[in-house]
Amino acid sequence: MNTNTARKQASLLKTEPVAEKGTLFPKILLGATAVTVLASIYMIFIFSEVEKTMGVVQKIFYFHVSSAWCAFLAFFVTFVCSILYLAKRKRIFDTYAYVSAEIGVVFTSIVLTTGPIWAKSSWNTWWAWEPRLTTTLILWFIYMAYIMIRQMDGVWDKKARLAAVFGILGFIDVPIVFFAIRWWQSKFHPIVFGNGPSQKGGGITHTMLLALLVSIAALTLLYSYLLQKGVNLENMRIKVSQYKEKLREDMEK
Amino acid sequence: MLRAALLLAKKDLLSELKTKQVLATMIIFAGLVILVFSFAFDPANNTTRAVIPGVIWVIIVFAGILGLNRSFISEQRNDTMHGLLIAPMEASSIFLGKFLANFSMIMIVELVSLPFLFLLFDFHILGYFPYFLLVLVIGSFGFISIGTFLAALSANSKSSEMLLPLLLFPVTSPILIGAVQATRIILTNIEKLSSAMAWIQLIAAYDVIFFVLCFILIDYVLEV
Amino acid sequence: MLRAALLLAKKDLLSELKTKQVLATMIIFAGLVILVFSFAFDPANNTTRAVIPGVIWVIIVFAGILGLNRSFISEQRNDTMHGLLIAPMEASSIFLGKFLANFSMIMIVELVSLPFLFLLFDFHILGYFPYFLLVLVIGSFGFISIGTFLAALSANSKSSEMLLPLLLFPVTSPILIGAVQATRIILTNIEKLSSAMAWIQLIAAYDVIFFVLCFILIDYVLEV
Amino acid sequence: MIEIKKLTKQADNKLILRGIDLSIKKGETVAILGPNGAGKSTLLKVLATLIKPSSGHVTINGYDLRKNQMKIKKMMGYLPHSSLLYDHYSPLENLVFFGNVYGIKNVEQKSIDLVREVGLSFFLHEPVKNFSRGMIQRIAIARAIIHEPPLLLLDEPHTGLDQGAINILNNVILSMKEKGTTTLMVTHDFKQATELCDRIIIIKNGKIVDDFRLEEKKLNLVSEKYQLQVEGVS
Amino acid sequence: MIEIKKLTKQADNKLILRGIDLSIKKGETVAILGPNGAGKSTLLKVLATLIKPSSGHVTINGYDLRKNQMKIKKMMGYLPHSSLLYDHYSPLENLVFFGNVYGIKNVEQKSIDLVREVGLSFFLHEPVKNFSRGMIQRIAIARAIIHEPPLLLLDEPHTGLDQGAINILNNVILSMKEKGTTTLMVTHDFKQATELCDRIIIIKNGKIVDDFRLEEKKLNLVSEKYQLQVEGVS
Ligand code: HEM
Ligand SMILES: Nc1ncnc2c1ncn2[C@@H]1O[C@H](COP(=O)(O)OP(=O)(O)OP(=O)(O)O)[C@@H](O)[C@H]1O
Ligand SMILES: Nc1ncnc2c1ncn2[C@@H]1O[C@H](COP(=O)(O)OP(=O)(O)OP(=O)(O)O)[C@@H](O)[C@H]1O
Ligand SMILES: [Mg+2]
Ligand SMILES: [Mg+2]
Repeated sequence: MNTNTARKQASLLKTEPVAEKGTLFPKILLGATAVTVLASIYMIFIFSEVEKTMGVVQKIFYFHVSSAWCAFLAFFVTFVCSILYLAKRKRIFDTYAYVSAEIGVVFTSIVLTTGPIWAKSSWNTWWAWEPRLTTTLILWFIYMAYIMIRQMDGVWDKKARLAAVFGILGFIDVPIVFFAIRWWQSKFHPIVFGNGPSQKGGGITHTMLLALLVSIAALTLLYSYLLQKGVNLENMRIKVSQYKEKLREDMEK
Repeated sequence: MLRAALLLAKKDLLSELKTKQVLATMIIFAGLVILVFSFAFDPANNTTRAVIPGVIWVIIVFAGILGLNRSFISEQRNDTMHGLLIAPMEASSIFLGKFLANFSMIMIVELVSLPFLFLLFDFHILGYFPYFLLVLVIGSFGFISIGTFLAALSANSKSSEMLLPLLLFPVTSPILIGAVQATRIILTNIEKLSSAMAWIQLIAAYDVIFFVLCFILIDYVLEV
Repeated sequence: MLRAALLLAKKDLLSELKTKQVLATMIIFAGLVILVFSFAFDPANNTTRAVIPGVIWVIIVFAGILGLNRSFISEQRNDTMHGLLIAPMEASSIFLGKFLANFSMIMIVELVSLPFLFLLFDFHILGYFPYFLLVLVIGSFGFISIGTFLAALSANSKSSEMLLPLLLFPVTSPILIGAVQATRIILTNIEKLSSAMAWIQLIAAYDVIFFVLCFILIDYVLEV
Repeated sequence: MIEIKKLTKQADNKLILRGIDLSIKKGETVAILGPNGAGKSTLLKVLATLIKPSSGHVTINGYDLRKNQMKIKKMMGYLPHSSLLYDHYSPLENLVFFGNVYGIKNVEQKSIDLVREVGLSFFLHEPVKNFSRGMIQRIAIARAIIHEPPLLLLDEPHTGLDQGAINILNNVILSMKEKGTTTLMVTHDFKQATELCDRIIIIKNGKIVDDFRLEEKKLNLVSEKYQLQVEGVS
Repeated sequence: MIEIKKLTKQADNKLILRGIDLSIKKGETVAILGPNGAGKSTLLKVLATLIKPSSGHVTINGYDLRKNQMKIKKMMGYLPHSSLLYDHYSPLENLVFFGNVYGIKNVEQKSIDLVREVGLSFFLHEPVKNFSRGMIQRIAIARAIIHEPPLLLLDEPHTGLDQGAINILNNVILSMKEKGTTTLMVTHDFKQATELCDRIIIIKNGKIVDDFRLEEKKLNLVSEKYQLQVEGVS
């Protein structure tokens, strides 16, 4: 499933605006994304200094943290759109919620792969049953379940309704992931932002902070680009099936 | 609203009393789990004690799912669910009624199977019994309330039996983690009672948040 | 006879496969079950390792019950079971078809979930793998064949609904006990392989006897 | 009693109801005719609050269908295709349960009376699952009218009934009509429609194609009009 | 074709069929009438090998019902109250599955033809669960006749069908009759019974109380006889 969405994403990037015409906005978004991504790569690998204890592996940090942030953002968008859908019953909210959740799952998967890679070199183990890691894994499962609801059989509004309900319920895990290390005084996972009980690890310098901010910006832009693109694609699919139905109806007469 | 919920719960429990199917499955499954674990571990061996909290919650979770699955699927025959939906009762009454029925069932299962477990593993918990009971009750409460809600949700699907665990496990995992930890502390390490209480508070908070949420959202789930 | 059985199995599996969700569902399901066990039993702790043989069989039994229940209950909607009964196929074909479908499903579940389990609990079983596989296959075979038979029985005989759970566990318990024991010996105590083989022989004998019995008796079960 | 304006219902992209405008006065008995798959049952389900319309506006007795569901549910008796009965329960238990749900008084006695009225006193305590189709339909009818609703929605109520039961049902409908009950009845049986109803609606392809009053009970008129509208459909 | 001797069926202590003697010749079209709960469906179920009789002797086409079930099953088409269709499958998939089960050749084409014949070509690939009652009944009829059985057992086949579909069904029955098919049809609809059948059987309380041929298609005769026998029953 995960590879599936990833592939879809890849093809999204490749198949350029064949069908999509119209506003300038997506192009600007694409341009901005490209620029910031390049900038962040520069910042990460050349501008910022190498961390003292961990060395080059620490560079994962930028991808790790910024994709985590993007995942949170994506799920937040799903959450908000789910509420809006239940209130307004407009299909567009549902589409946004769905696409955003899919992208969020991809970002969570990135966190769940970069994390262990990092962990192997710094904690010398791939995985530990530690609050943040566990809750992140749970988060991934929750949104996989969300996607499974979308795959149910039935008319779209039923699926949209049920998925929206689950999108609201499931979001509760996001703050839990965020606060996990702050509540449970994790031995492993470092805290950088805010003041947790054990202010260790991290050791972030100005250049690193800057690089981090730029890479977060880059990934956020990438996220909005993907979201916009995915929603377009989904809308197209809906339209095609509407035309199909219309054709069939005409045939029926 | 409460009246309707009680009516519904009564109906479910009565029909369960008639057929005894679900309860029997749950209890026997619980017995089986205990049996399997008593093979895996020598009950006399002291180190294996550490497993017991886990076994308790494995029983509750899996037996619970068997019951939850049935709870809404049984309303599909003759579309009796529609009968409830067109009746002048709120969706939340239906949720509450089903919740009460499921909760009493799981309580019966616990009541029957846990003494058996303790007997087998020769466990004495008299002193901390109220705490243990508290953990059991609020843990099951959270698990079953979320479970009832998600069972209603997944009943819409063709393969609801498979979908329910998929939805339920991740959402309830904080409760389960908390409950296992709290149980472990209470049963084996009572000195750290304060940290058990922290877990219990966490579960309680989670319970309350989700119960309220489910109560609000069930309206949207039970539209046809 | 085999043709009809294959048709039936194909139909059951296809209706699962149609949505193409099965495998995804199963993988996630397996992952979640293991997640629950990892909450319940600390994977880092060495003593809890001993749980694994038990966990394996609890997974099989639990997933098995979900599948078995479905297998015949799904034929109740619109009385499609009657459609099979009035068709020119023998009762034993129906049994065989259902058995094949259930068996393939449980095998998929095992195939998906067990590697996860071993990975997670960091278990190495390379050397004895064939034996382990053997236990799995014949254990599941027995459990599913008896389970299919009893599910048919309990789904069909209208008055005796409580039969599946009440009969399934007692009847299959020799298989389950044997399987857990054999698995444990193979996974943790390979020197005693001969005693594991004794268990395996026991299971195999039980399998054969019951499979033949089920084959003969299914005619009587599938009368309406 | 019922005001329907521009009601549409869409399932995915398929339009099931395509703009229904209908107004039914209190006390009317209306038959809904139409070919298979025309959307009759769907219309009834919308009125029974079982499915949400995609667009349009419905008020029943002045209450908005979206906002005042509780009020509407209380005054509505709905008899769908399926029986809505619990298989393991006896007729008495079923009726008592539903009676309680509707909050009516003296449930037990009332249920017993109803079961007697539909002619199944002998089976009062037997589980419904052993019943024959007609017997189930009788109990389902009893279930739908147990709270004496001022609005009846009947979906092919004569299905599976024998001659005796058809008479019972018709008498029930007529006597409720005298008490002022409004009845909507989907049926394929022109004879019953003519006998019972004073207004006929023909639905085809999700639209109302004909709507006329039936002053004299003339069977021919109905089948003529039906033929005219539905001709060449299936 | 069918020889029934002293057939009884008991469920628990309740006698459902109390000694049925009946002999039906090849090619006959027989209507079975009777009040609700008389045992009509039970009789059909016994003939369809779905339930075992408690006592008595039944042969179909010379084959003993107890011993030669396989042969009987092959030549029998049975349409009960429920549709026997898989909800999640489309009409085509359902028919292909059952066609394969009966081992007929060229299943796919045959199924498509049948679906067209019952007027649902447009719904060939949609899952049955979204269908309306009449549409489901049409597919159920197609399912029952897919293997062109020489013996048809129909339990209230006209349920839920609209006028067009009733005509289709009647034509199917009549054309199969011409090919020599024997048909047993349970119904509550005297009109269809008179139109289609050349022999009427009235069952009451698990016994055959009347059995007459219908030389001219006279509706009055049937209802008179029915009234006479069933009078005062419900
Ligand atoms: C093994 C799997 C891992 C997972 C699933 C994981 C998950 C996460 C998540 C979800 C966040 C975002 C939360 C937030 O921004 O507050 C995060 C942040 C972070 N992670 Fe990880 N992580 C893993 C491994 C690691 C490792 C090995 C390290 C370094 C030793 C690490 C260091 C950090 C740091 C420094 C942050 C920013 C922390 C903050 O201030 O919140 N992570 N991780
Ligand atoms: N959930 C759904 N998805 C797709 N189509 C649907 C759904 N529900 C109903 N339909 C379609 O809507 C149409 C109308 O169905 P409805 O049950 O209202 O017909 P009806 O007029 O009651 O017919 P009948 O006389 O056969 O009972 C049918 O063609 C059916 O296939
Ligand atoms: N398993 C059973 N246990 C007890 N009674 C049963 C059982 N099955 C059927 N009956 C009874 O047998 C009687 C005959 O049922 P059957 O379905 O044959 O009636 P029918 O003639 O088809 O009636 P209808 O016209 O309503 O379809 C009913 O009174 C029913 O209650
Ligand atoms: Mg209808
Ligand atoms: Mg009948």
